[in-house]
Amino acid sequence: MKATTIKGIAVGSVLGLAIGIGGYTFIYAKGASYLTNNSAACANCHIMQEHYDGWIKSSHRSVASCNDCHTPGNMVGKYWTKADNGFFHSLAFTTGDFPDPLRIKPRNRKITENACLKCHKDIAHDILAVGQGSEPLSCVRCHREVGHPK
Amino acid sequence: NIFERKQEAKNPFYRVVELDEYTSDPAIWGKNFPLQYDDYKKTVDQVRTRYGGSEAFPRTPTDADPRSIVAQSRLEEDPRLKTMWSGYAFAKDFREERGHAYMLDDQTYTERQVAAQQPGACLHCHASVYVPYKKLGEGDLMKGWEKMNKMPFQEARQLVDHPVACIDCHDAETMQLRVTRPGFIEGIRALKASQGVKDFDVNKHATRQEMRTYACAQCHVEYYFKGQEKRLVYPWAKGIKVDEILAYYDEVKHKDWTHAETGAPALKAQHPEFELWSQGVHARSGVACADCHMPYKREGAHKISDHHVRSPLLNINRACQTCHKWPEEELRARVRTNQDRTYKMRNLAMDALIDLIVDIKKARDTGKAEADLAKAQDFQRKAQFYLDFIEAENSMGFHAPQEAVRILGESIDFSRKGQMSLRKMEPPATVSRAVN
Amino acid sequence: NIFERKQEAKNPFYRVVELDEYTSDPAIWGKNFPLQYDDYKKTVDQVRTRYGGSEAFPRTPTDADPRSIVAQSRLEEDPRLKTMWSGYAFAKDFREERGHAYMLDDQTYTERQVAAQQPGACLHCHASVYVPYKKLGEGDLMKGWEKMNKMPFQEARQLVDHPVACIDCHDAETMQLRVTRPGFIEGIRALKASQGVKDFDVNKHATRQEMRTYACAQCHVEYYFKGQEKRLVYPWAKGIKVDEILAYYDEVKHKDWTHAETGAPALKAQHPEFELWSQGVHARSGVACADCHMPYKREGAHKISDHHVRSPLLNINRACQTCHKWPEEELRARVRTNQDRTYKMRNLAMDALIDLIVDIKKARDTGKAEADLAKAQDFQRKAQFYLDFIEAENSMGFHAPQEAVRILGESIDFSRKGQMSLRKMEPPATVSRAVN
Ligand code: HEC
Ligand code: HEC
Ligand code: HEC
Ligand code: HEC
Ligand code: HEC
Ligand code: HEC
Ligand code: HEC
Ligand code: HEC
Ligand code: HEC
Ligand code: HEC
Ligand code: HEC
Ligand code: HEC
Ligand code: HEC
Ligand code: HEC
Ligand SMILES: [Ca+2]
Ligand SMILES: [Ca+2]
Repeated sequence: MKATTIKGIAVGSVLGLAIGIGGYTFIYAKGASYLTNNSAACANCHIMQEHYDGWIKSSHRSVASCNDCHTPGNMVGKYWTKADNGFFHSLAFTTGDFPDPLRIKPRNRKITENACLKCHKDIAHDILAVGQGSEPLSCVRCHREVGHPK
Repeated sequence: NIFERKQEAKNPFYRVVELDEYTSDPAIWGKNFPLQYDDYKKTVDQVRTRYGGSEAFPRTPTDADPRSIVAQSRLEEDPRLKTMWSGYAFAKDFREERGHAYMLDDQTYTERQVAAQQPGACLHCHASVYVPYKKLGEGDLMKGWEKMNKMPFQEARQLVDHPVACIDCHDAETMQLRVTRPGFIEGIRALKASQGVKDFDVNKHATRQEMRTYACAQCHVEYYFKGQEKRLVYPWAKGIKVDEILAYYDEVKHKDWTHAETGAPALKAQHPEFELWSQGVHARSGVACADCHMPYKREGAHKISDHHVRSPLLNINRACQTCHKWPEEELRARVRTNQDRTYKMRNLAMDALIDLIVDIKKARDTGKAEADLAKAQDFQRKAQFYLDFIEAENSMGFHAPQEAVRILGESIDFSRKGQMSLRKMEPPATVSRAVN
Repeated sequence: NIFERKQEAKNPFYRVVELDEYTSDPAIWGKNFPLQYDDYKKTVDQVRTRYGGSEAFPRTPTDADPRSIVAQSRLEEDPRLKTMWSGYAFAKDFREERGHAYMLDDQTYTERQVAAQQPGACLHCHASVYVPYKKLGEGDLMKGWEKMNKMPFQEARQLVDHPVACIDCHDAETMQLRVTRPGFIEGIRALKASQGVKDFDVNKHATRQEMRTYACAQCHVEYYFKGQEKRLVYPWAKGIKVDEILAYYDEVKHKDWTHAETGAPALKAQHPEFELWSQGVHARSGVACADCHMPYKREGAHKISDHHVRSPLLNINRACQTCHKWPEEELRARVRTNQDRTYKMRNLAMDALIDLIVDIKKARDTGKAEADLAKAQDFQRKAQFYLDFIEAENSMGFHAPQEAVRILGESIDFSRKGQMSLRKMEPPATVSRAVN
């Protein structure tokens, strides 16, 4: 057999393994819960428990679910993000390979910043209207705790 | 009702009148932006906090000074200031600063105008000069500025008629923040250059968040007038820390005045809010002046910046509590703790400086040659500038608590070393008498 | 965060062995709590940070001192310390402190033991004394403590065999935190009394969050040995600020030693971590020692406290980022900024103190009467204690940045005033020569 094919098999099987494990957890941990809007579902992972607990105490518990703030508005993006987070979170959860305390990733942070505007565009209109060029105004800079009060 | 609110929010910038590069009267801008204008007018309010705000003192108007109300005199609160600034106009009149609405009158009528002939350069930070500069420079801001700088104050004063106004901070078309002050445009460029950033153009390169600080840093900074041109210069070419600013003044051999009692070539620091803030943890965290002094407020369906610029301690709820979930009283106490510590050190540093001034004066009276006083005088120059850097800064240390106290501690060391340079160990015999 | 607490509370304790009031060997506790025990053992690690941690220096063991590795000598890093402590055991040997695992050996073999006969009271903070105290006092902790205090160190040393262990911080049954140190039990009661709280019983009245600090404050505090009984006393009867502690020492006329070169009745400050922390914004915010030095870490399903007690800068992610969402590098830089400022002032204060010591020595050599030196000596006592309060404190100012620099600033003023009390203005003639 050629070295390359061996490599190929090796890589392949590693990948497969990864997907396997990730997929396993995805199901085991009701990864499908990513596809629902039920916030409690996110807490199927104890790793999410703290954030769930925080959300329960937040001003938003009765008005915004996890997904409202952590997934983009449009359908496609929404489910892609869920799949993305769902799969990688599942994988990370299984391998235990993630920062502790958790830190939101730039991409998800952007999604969340935009999420604010899904509901607060009107009230924020004036302060957004004078934005310096393309640079967006960060809401989270001041409202970091709206979803998860300390 | 919600529906109306939403309608209102749809077109916040609904324009009743057209605004252009030459509209300086805020009342006209107010027609388009009544919410901001109403708050802007509130800067006439005078409320005192322990170390900030201001107190309204009634006075009988005179022809020379028609003001019927002024802020408390800092010189009366602490007479040591007169000794500290002896021979300089500040020893004649220095008051607690108050709201923006008063900036033009307070500058026009301060006795410092009588004590010395002041240049048109003063107006850079006390009036709406954007339009006047452009007119004077036939469309060229910088040219107009250079012209006004060297005029006598009274002559230049005729060319302006508003305190800082909308057009000084905003682009009339987009309403975006814009730096209009030549002094800052050149100052920040020099500062960035010292940090390795070439040709910094603040209106092109600054982020929105930075502009929320720069809008204020146009005026709330240390400055001096350079040469006969009376060019307004912000001394940041070597950096923005007190040590770097002093190094700059030493290099260009600048002095603001000669101390009347000691002959020391002294420097007066003035409102280095931007400089001190830049050394604090809020600056590191990207918290801008406007975040605390113009916090967002809700007005109906609008969320706007509170244009009633004032002490955040009069507005803790909006100024601090979005970021700090502590009770209002606790936040006030934290500021107070930082300020009281700074105030205690400020007083120790002031005592030390006065001791030095008294010593140098004594030495002179006993006929000591000026040459032999040079060392002590230089220590006075240093001690005075460091102390004044915090004394003149208006947050009583809050903007950078540790740095403020560090600067005062060094001031004490300078003053005492100055005294030491005039004293020597006593011969045993005379000791007991001399100890004091 | 209460809910989080509830969660941990659920942590199952698999009791493999029974623990009781007399089980002092941590290895046995380790059978029930292997995770905590494994981390606890890691305190043998030596890693250096700019101002903290510790560096491992190999040495050839001797009969007198069998240690093959010690931490760097602070005396060699800064010889001025020898002058500052001249005549006191600390001038013989003073090293950077390291992990808990070394506490008993480092105390037993420090040359300070050779320089002076030390009492059993020393062991209060360097060994697992809970069981030994109880045995010595036939069940009565306080009695046993009083007995051990006055024994010669070497005799008392025979009664202990572990550095601080599980039983010193935990109740063997409930695993709850418990204060076992008589010195702290009495000290905190005196402190609370000074604040108007009567009969404070720390083990009854302290909240859980307070206990997360008190567990450490049992040892990381300033102290002295009172009278012939060598009773270990924490000088907090007038309060916990440096000024209040000095006032207490002055009142009870205590001195730690007489300065060899100046004869000043000096005071040595020692590791006032709890005292300085209490003046900072973290204390105000209810942030406990354990929050930063024993942060929670996730072990599988539940969180445990990291028993590898060490510098948080070696563990920023867990120690800081739970509360501060800044990048690790930024957080390190913030600490560094606070520490560098403190270090700069610490050096200025040290120079000033050395200048004073040299002056007093000169005055003595020129045969000046002790009585005439009293004033200068008292200034040395003050300056020394204030400087030492920050020098001996181990966070290089981080625990309360502004307060640390305030204290150093006052120290400078004391030293310089002391020099002044020995000098007088010179007659004009001699000036130029004498200026230095
Ligand atoms: C109202 C908006 C909002 C809601 C609802 C919300 N979050 Fe968040 N969440 C945020 C914001 C904002 C951040 C970023 C915080 C920061 O940047 O410090 C965040 C961060 C996070 C993080 C990353 C940890 C961190 O601090 O960076 C996790 C995990 C998380 N959220 C999970 C959840 C879960 C699970 C739910 C539902 C139970 C939820 N969020 C509901 C706004 C929200
Ligand atoms: C399969 C278990 C699991 C479930 C279910 C889960 N999470 Fe997570 N989540 C994780 C893990 C593991 C991480 C850490 C991933 C990392 O940081 O690499 C994480 C991190 C996050 C982060 C911060 C890190 C980032 O990627 O930005 C956010 C935000 C988040 N989750 C939101 C959610 C939301 C919203 C839900 C529900 C729709 C949810 N999670 C459900 C396991 C899960
Ligand atoms: C799904 C809709 C929705 C999303 C997404 C959302 N909010 Fe809200 N938010 C609301 C509603 C509705 C209220 C009013 C709740 C109330 O009055 O208690 C509210 C209230 C608030 C408040 C006032 C109460 C408080 O907590 O101070 C703030 C501030 C706020 N939101 C900021 C944000 C920010 C920042 C984000 C994004 C990180 C965000 N919101 C995302 C719907 C949303
Ligand atoms: C510089 C700090 C800051 C930033 C940035 C900021 N806010 Fe706010 N926000 C505030 C303050 C302060 C208040 C309280 C206003 C009041 O109490 O009148 C507030 C109030 C609100 C409210 C509640 C209004 C009400 O009373 O119902 C909402 C919703 C809100 N902000 C959303 C946002 C959104 C969306 C963004 C980003 C586009 C944002 N904020 C950015 C400081 C900020
Ligand atoms: C984190 C909040 C915060 C930031 C950011 C901040 N300040 Fe302040 N400022 C304060 C506080 C608090 C005081 C003390 C007010 C008092 O004592 O009443 C103060 C005082 C002042 C004063 C004196 C006010 C008075 O009432 O006399 C001025 C002027 C000032 N700041 C200007 C600035 C400028 C210019 C900047 C930016 C370079 C700035 N501040 C940034 C909080 C802030
Ligand atoms: C054109 C110059 C200029 C600009 C721009 C400017 N200020 Fe001022 N500011 C002044 C002057 C002058 C005074 C003192 C007025 C007086 O005492 O009559 C003052 C006073 C103040 C005070 C003291 C109010 C009081 O009650 O004591 C605060 C606070 C303040 N400014 C903050 C700011 C902030 C924040 C900004 C930016 C948003 C800003 N300033 C922009 C010149 C300026
Ligand atoms: C670089 C900007 C700047 C320049 C130039 C400037 N000022 Fe000011 N001035 C300020 C600021 C900011 C304040 C408010 C803060 C303070 O008072 O410390 C102020 C306050 C004042 C006050 C009120 C408080 C007091 O000192 O009694 C007077 C009067 C005053 N200035 C006069 C003058 C005169 C006269 C000149 C020219 C010699 C001048 N100013 C030049 C920025 C400036
Ligand atoms: C001393 C500087 C200064 C002056 C003078 C000033 N503003 Fe502003 N203004 C600001 C700042 C800072 C912001 C916040 C801009 C941002 O966040 O980008 C702002 C924001 C605004 C906005 C955007 C919506 C909001 O409230 O955030 C409007 C509209 C506005 N100002 C109108 C006015 C009008 C009208 C006047 C005159 C009556 C005026 N401003 C005077 C500094 C100023
Ligand atoms: C936009 C956010 C924001 C605003 C507004 C703000 N702060 Fe802060 N503050 C911070 C951050 C960030 C820190 C640094 C500590 C941290 O990272 O949590 C801090 C630190 C502090 C500290 C501790 C540091 C020190 O200098 O002692 C105090 C006290 C404080 N703030 C008081 C205030 C007060 C009072 C106000 C209002 C006048 C205020 N802050 C407004 C974000 C803010
Ligand atoms: C907010 C976090 C925080 C809190 C709370 C805190 N510390 Fe610290 N501590 C630090 C930091 C940061 C350092 C500096 C470490 C360094 O320089 O390597 C430090 C240094 C120390 C050191 C020296 C460590 C070494 O490596 O040499 C000791 C001992 C210490 N702290 C004890 C305490 C005690 C006792 C308390 C409670 C009374 C306490 N700390 C509270 C953060 C904290
Ligand atoms: C029984 C007394 C005692 C108790 C209780 C105690 N310490 Fe210590 N600690 C010491 C001694 C002694 C040393 C120095 C050991 C040495 O240098 O040999 C030390 C060293 C340290 C160091 C320095 C480590 C290094 O690498 O430099 C830190 C950090 C520390 N302790 C923190 C704490 C914290 C946090 C607590 C409470 C959770 C605590 N200590 C409880 C006595 C104690
Ligand atoms: C009140 C508690 C306490 C008492 C009593 C105490 N120590 Fe310590 N000791 C500590 C702490 C905490 C440290 C670590 C912090 C430090 O080194 O500053 C330490 C560190 C040390 C160190 C290592 C660092 C150095 O100084 O070289 C030695 C050696 C030491 N102590 C010896 C002694 C001796 C000898 C005595 C009795 C005269 C004694 N200790 C009494 C708490 C105490
Ligand atoms: C210097 C003090 C100290 C020593 C010594 C100590 N611990 Fe702890 N321990 C703590 C603190 C502080 C906590 C946190 C307690 C709380 O939050 O109430 C803790 C918590 C615990 C917990 C509860 C779960 C957790 O991790 O938070 C266990 C179990 C534990 N320790 C076991 C031990 C064992 C076993 C030893 C000896 C090998 C030991 N401890 C030595 C201070 C100490
Ligand atoms: C349990 C929460 C918590 C932990 C853990 C914590 N901090 Fe803080 N920190 C705070 C709070 C609260 C403030 C005060 C400002 C505020 O209220 O936001 C603060 C303020 C600060 C400040 C500004 C005040 C000052 O003294 O300059 C710095 C810097 C800082 N923290 C650094 C750290 C570092 C480094 C660590 C880890 C070694 C740490 N903190 C751990 C909560 C925490
Ligand atoms: Ca004022
Ligand atoms: Ca150490």
